[in-house]
Amino acid sequence: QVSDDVVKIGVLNDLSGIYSDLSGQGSVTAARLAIEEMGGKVLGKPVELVFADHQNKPDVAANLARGWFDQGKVDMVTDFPTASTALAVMEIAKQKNRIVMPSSGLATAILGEKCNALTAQWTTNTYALAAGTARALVKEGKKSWYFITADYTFGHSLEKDATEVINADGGKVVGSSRHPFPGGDFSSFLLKAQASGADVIALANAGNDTVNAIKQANEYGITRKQVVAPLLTYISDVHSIGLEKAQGMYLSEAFYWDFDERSRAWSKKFFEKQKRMPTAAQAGVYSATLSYLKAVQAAGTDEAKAVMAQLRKMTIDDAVIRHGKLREDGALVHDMLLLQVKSPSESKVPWDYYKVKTVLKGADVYPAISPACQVAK
Amino acid sequence: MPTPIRVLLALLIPAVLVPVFPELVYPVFIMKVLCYALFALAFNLLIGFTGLVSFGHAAFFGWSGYTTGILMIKLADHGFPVELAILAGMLVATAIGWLIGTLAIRRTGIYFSMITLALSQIAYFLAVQMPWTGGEDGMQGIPRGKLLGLVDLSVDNHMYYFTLAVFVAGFLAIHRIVHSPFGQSLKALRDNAPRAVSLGYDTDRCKLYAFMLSAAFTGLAGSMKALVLQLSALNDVMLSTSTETLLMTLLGGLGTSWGPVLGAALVVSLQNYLAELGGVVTIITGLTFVVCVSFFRRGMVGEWEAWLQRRRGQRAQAAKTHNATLKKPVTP
Amino acid sequence: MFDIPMQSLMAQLLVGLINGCFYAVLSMGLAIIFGLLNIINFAHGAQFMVAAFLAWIGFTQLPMLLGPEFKLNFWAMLVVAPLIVGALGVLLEKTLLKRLYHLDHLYGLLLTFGVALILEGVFRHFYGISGSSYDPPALLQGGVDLGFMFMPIYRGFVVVASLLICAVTWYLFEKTKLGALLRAGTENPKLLQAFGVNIPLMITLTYGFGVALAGIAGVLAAPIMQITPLMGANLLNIVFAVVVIGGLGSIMGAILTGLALGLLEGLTKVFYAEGSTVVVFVIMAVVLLMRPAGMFGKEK
Amino acid sequence: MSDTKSSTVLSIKDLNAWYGESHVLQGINLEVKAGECVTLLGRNGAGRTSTLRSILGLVGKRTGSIMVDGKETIAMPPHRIARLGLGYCPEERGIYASLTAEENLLLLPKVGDGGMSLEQIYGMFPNLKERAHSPGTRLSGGEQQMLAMARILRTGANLLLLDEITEGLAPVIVQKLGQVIRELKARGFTLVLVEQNFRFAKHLADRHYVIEHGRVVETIAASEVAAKQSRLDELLGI
Amino acid sequence: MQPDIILETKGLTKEFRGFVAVRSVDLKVRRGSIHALIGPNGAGKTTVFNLLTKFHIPSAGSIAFNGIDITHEKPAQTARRGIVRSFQISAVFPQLSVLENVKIALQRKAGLDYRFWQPVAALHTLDPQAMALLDQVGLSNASHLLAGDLPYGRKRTLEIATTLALDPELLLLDEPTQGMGHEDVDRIKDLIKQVSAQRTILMVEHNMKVVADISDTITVLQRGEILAEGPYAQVSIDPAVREAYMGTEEEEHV
Ligand SMILES: Nc1ncnc2c1ncn2[C@@H]1O[C@H](COP(=O)(O)OP(=O)(O)OP(=O)(O)O)[C@@H](O)[C@H]1O
Ligand SMILES: Nc1ncnc2c1ncn2[C@@H]1O[C@H](COP(=O)(O)OP(=O)(O)OP(=O)(O)O)[C@@H](O)[C@H]1O
Ligand SMILES: [Mg+2]
Ligand SMILES: [Mg+2]
Repeated sequence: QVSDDVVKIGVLNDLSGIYSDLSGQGSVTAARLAIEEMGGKVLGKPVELVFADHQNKPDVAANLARGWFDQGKVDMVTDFPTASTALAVMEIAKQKNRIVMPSSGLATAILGEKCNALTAQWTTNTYALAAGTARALVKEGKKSWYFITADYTFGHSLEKDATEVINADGGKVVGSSRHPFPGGDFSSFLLKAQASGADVIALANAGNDTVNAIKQANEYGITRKQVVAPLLTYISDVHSIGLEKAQGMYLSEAFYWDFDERSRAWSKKFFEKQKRMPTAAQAGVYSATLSYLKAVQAAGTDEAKAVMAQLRKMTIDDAVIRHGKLREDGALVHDMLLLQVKSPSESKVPWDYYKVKTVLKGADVYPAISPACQVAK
Repeated sequence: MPTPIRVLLALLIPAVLVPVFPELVYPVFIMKVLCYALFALAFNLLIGFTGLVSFGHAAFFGWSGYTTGILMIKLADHGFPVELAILAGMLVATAIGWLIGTLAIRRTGIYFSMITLALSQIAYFLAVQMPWTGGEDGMQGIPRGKLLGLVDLSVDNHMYYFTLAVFVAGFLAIHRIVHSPFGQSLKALRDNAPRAVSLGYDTDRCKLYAFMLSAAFTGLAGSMKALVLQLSALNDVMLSTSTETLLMTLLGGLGTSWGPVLGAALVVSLQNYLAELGGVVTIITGLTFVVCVSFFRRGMVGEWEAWLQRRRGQRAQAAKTHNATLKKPVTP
Repeated sequence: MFDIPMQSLMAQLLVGLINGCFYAVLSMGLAIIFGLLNIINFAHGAQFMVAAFLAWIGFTQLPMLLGPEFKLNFWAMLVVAPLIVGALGVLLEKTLLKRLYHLDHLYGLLLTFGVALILEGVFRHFYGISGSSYDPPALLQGGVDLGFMFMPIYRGFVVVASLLICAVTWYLFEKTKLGALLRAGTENPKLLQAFGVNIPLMITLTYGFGVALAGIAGVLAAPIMQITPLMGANLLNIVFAVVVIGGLGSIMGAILTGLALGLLEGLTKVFYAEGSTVVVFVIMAVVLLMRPAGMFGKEK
Repeated sequence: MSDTKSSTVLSIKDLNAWYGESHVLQGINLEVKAGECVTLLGRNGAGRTSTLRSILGLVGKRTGSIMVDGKETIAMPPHRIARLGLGYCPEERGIYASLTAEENLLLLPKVGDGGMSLEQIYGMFPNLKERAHSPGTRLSGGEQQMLAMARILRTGANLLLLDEITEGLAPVIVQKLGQVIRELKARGFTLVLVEQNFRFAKHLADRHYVIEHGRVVETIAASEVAAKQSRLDELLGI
Repeated sequence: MQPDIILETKGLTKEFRGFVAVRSVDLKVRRGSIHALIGPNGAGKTTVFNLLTKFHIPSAGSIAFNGIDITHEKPAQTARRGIVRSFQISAVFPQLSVLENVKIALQRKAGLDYRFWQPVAALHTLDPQAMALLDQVGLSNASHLLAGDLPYGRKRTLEIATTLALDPELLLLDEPTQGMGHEDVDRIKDLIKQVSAQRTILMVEHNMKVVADISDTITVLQRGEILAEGPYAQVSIDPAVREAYMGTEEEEHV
């Protein structure tokens, strides 16, 4: 019941561009670790791995995925650091009856109007990240917010999601600036944010933009009076900002390597191969691959619908994801971490960057199922 | 029969057989190649025959894709014919071509390139800002519709033959334009503009027409790409799409009939088959530019033709391959 | 729209000026290169990036590799890094660019574009994409309160340093014998060579100098911007626009337009932030339509 | 400069030159000894300017032999040729528009010893001193012509190639230039003059070369001018 | 009836950033004549041509062609009216064949220049006419060669054939014999004489032999201004002209 007598996993992400540090080769390593953990076989058939660079271009992603599905015997594709590539491949996977498990593709659009039954947005999404951080900070009394938002869909969606939570919890948004992507210099926006007197300056952007904004916020002495809260930050970003400048920041993550014994043990294996600690996106690829293979094993087939049904039945609990349940709309609802960046003196070993403030229950941070999602009805 | 047409006929046989042996070459891949080849041919129509280097062609490519995409997404269920959607894409591209062309055509050389660059950045900005383009998420799941209301194009093989037919038609049309009285006018203009003017040629108008024709075929390529891949996205409108096409054209041979096609096939394959290499691809692309510009300015087809002619020792013919390199413009 | 208080407007203008300084230094280098070589140096951004990386390597990597006594501080790097990238530029000119002078502009542009891709690819391969950062020297850390804004000292330093570099370059090119030679060379290189001036050497050195200017900008930018392989590519489009608006080849044009566009971009960020990148191109299109050779350029 | 009048400063053998495809020089032969003044005569388009430009390596392609002070220069780049001590006053004057008159004057690098000082030059051309700070091309045609002459006197060049220096100048200035040339000759400079104005050249030159269609068709020593007057008239289309 | 004066300029002036290249030139060209424009280098001859063909915009003055003011027309428009020029530096289309060169002119005249939907074969109808023109200038045996491969003199010949293809009323020739050997010069001279039968010719020429032999009227320019005008016999003895251009054998009056 295994198609083509092989179970094949595809990692499709950015190996060369601006997202290559948070996903890239590390995700491939993570997937490999998952396959090794299954002994390289399910249902007595070999498990194989392919990977490719989609250059963040949906047409390249679509073409690669199509080729994988039609000719390469690939059963499941994971990662996708940009929503456009994830959405493009989901569309094809639906036609070809294959599974897509975005790990770094965080757009809530994947769960909304564009949702389909063969997609599992594994690691987290913009809403969960924004909601986690926003909720925690508003609770601490940081009521007024200013957004510096990338003028791109993911930026807008981070801002929108966070705003929803802020308003719901009694905070308020006093202003926002939308910057072109990529940004480069954030001084203007930071000064406006500073002038607004908001308690929190939320950064609804990603990658180098976030890093630059944080560096420059330090330069202008903003971090001393206001809280800077990046809504989408990977450990690789903090690594490149350095603790000196990042210290004290709050952020949400689906995974932190130093969370507990299990996460540490797995991360150590990853570190040996990659010489870096895994980002949540990379860890998510591991979890997605592992869970997929387990589901194939349990379902006794690699037929997509059967595997998805199996995944929905399981409770996901591994070195990365805790208390995870896959919902109808494709969201994997699981525990999230609210983290605070350590000061340089608190950091004892390399990559010792975060204090875990709270574990946020999935139900508290994941959005309700979108009415736009037809599958879930 | 002219050589390029003979080559086309010869290649048509394996091309027709592709869907029969999908294990050998993947039809969707070939379709993508065909779309980009058409794009490069259209681009070549401008650069190869007028010497104008446009950095704005992505605007035509992207916006025609958006146009076809949105029409099909919104109206395909209501029986909107796919042919009209393609035509609309071409029209939009031609209209943008007219707009950019009118502004840019009065300048030459580097200024022409820079104006097209500026205007295409504006086209990109609009694509980000307009809600219906889907921003950086793009449009997915564009329905392919039914050809003439009969043939279901969502079947890859049907789409394949349709794309092939469009490509052949596009190739022939461009071949015809190049070898038409207007094509002669363009050649004369490129060869010696002041002289052409003194013979009564209206340079600006000729160039504008060439620009719009090039935009129209770029639009056709963009619309077809949107249908083939069933998506349209921001990167189609980006500057890098224009430079990539420039690379294809240069690699294959500026001003040659088959150069752009070969270049497109090579670059698209590189994207597909070197996808595992990741970052190295950038370095390879860069090296290709450097090597090509330094040593093979005529591109693959151009060098090949030059070699053939050198072998035949036809000095008279050899001059023709100058086509493949841009000269400094002649001034009065 | 006009509810923006005067004070914060001042602050925004100052910030715009700081960016304008980078634009000015970068576009000045491009303008110098175009003036004499007739080449649009697409590698300018990559060369800027390489210098920033060199600064960072000298500061953090060398001591790790060779021992702490090899740590090169900011001031040393401000000299060393531009010299290295300048030398690389000379190498590039000597080997590849000089073969293209008789051809259309396009080829120089494509070649340097290829070089840019290679440099970006190589640095990405070795240092990844998220980049690293580099602190300003201790002397320039911290900031002063100007009343209407908190001004990081380093940024102030950048403004002063850039304006100084612009002034020195301008003086060198407009007011000295060397400058006279360069200007004459731009006008009629062949004749000048017939008077005994070694034009090929002058061209090589000019390219090296233009590239070194990008290098200085790179070192100056290192403590402000994240040092990533793409840091230059992102800036380059705007810098092109500056050079074209200023008038290809005009040094004064590059300086003034750089500063002016920095200010304008700053203002756009206040009123319509989304459009702050595109505004430069709108202006470029408008300027070129009215003055085909740019604000300060002469049409050939 | 050399005091042995016999040493050959410039010796051209079978010089051919092309502008693109137009074959403008088709075998020029001539020889100039130190301290001599020779002229190249001929009709418009005969190839006199091209001969000078070929000496400096400014034409598209050239073949043959050009020896300057005994050194073969046919394969040298222009700046190396110039540094053998050549000074060139081009037909189109070649004043740099972006430089002031004085900058133009000081621009050229030294190519030999014993160039004139700025004071000497201003002494010779007082007009230039007056206009020292105006942009080079704002000077009147005659002033530009003087400037073009003056600037090569500063460089220490001792072989001067002068192309149509009297072109478009008022008679008084022409006279003045005549004096300058005589003075230069007296100082030992070697001069090659290209002239339309035979009246001007006649009294200055030791020898005349008449060029037609890129070839030297007649060599006339100063002493033979009277004898060969009719031949000369015919050649120059007078 | 056509007016006797085909081309007339009044006060034609061209200034290049402060430098006046052509100053207040009143030029009258009689229909059916060969009119030569001579003068020292830089006198402004080419500039006058550029003004007449609209490659430069006059700073002042007017140009009338057949009594119609064409001062503000575009170059292509003027060409379509029947003023066609050749260039000082050979101007053929080097990458087209000799026949195609001529047909480029013919197709423009036939209004086929924008036909992008027709095959080149549509131009075959122009072949006889083109061949006839080539025959007239003695190039018919070279019709299939690339123009770029022709020897210099024959390029100039081709240029004249191409110009003739437009059947211009007024033909402007800028140094038609420049850079040519003796035989070529004579051939071109005869050709000019021959084609002048049905049209007017205005030419810039340094070769006095050509000028003396075929021109009806000569205008001498100096420093942008008209110095003298008249038939060769008259102009050539004009002391001012001898002084400025042709040179004189008189003793120098120092
Ligand atoms: N740059 C050039 N390109 C093509 N042909 C040229 C060029 N310069 C000169 N010629 C041609 O070469 C020939 C010789 O020109 P040259 O300037 O040497 O003549 P000349 O004897 O100095 O006459 P004059 O200065 O009076 O015109 C002429 O036919 C001229 O038109
Ligand atoms: N575009 C221009 N800008 C500035 N000056 C110019 C321009 N074109 C011509 N000139 C100047 O105008 C004057 C007349 O030039 P023109 O070419 O008309 O001379 P010409 O009589 O044709 O000379 P020749 O016999 O050398 O061809 C020259 O001094 C020239 O330098
Ligand atoms: Mg001359
Ligand atoms: Mg002329």
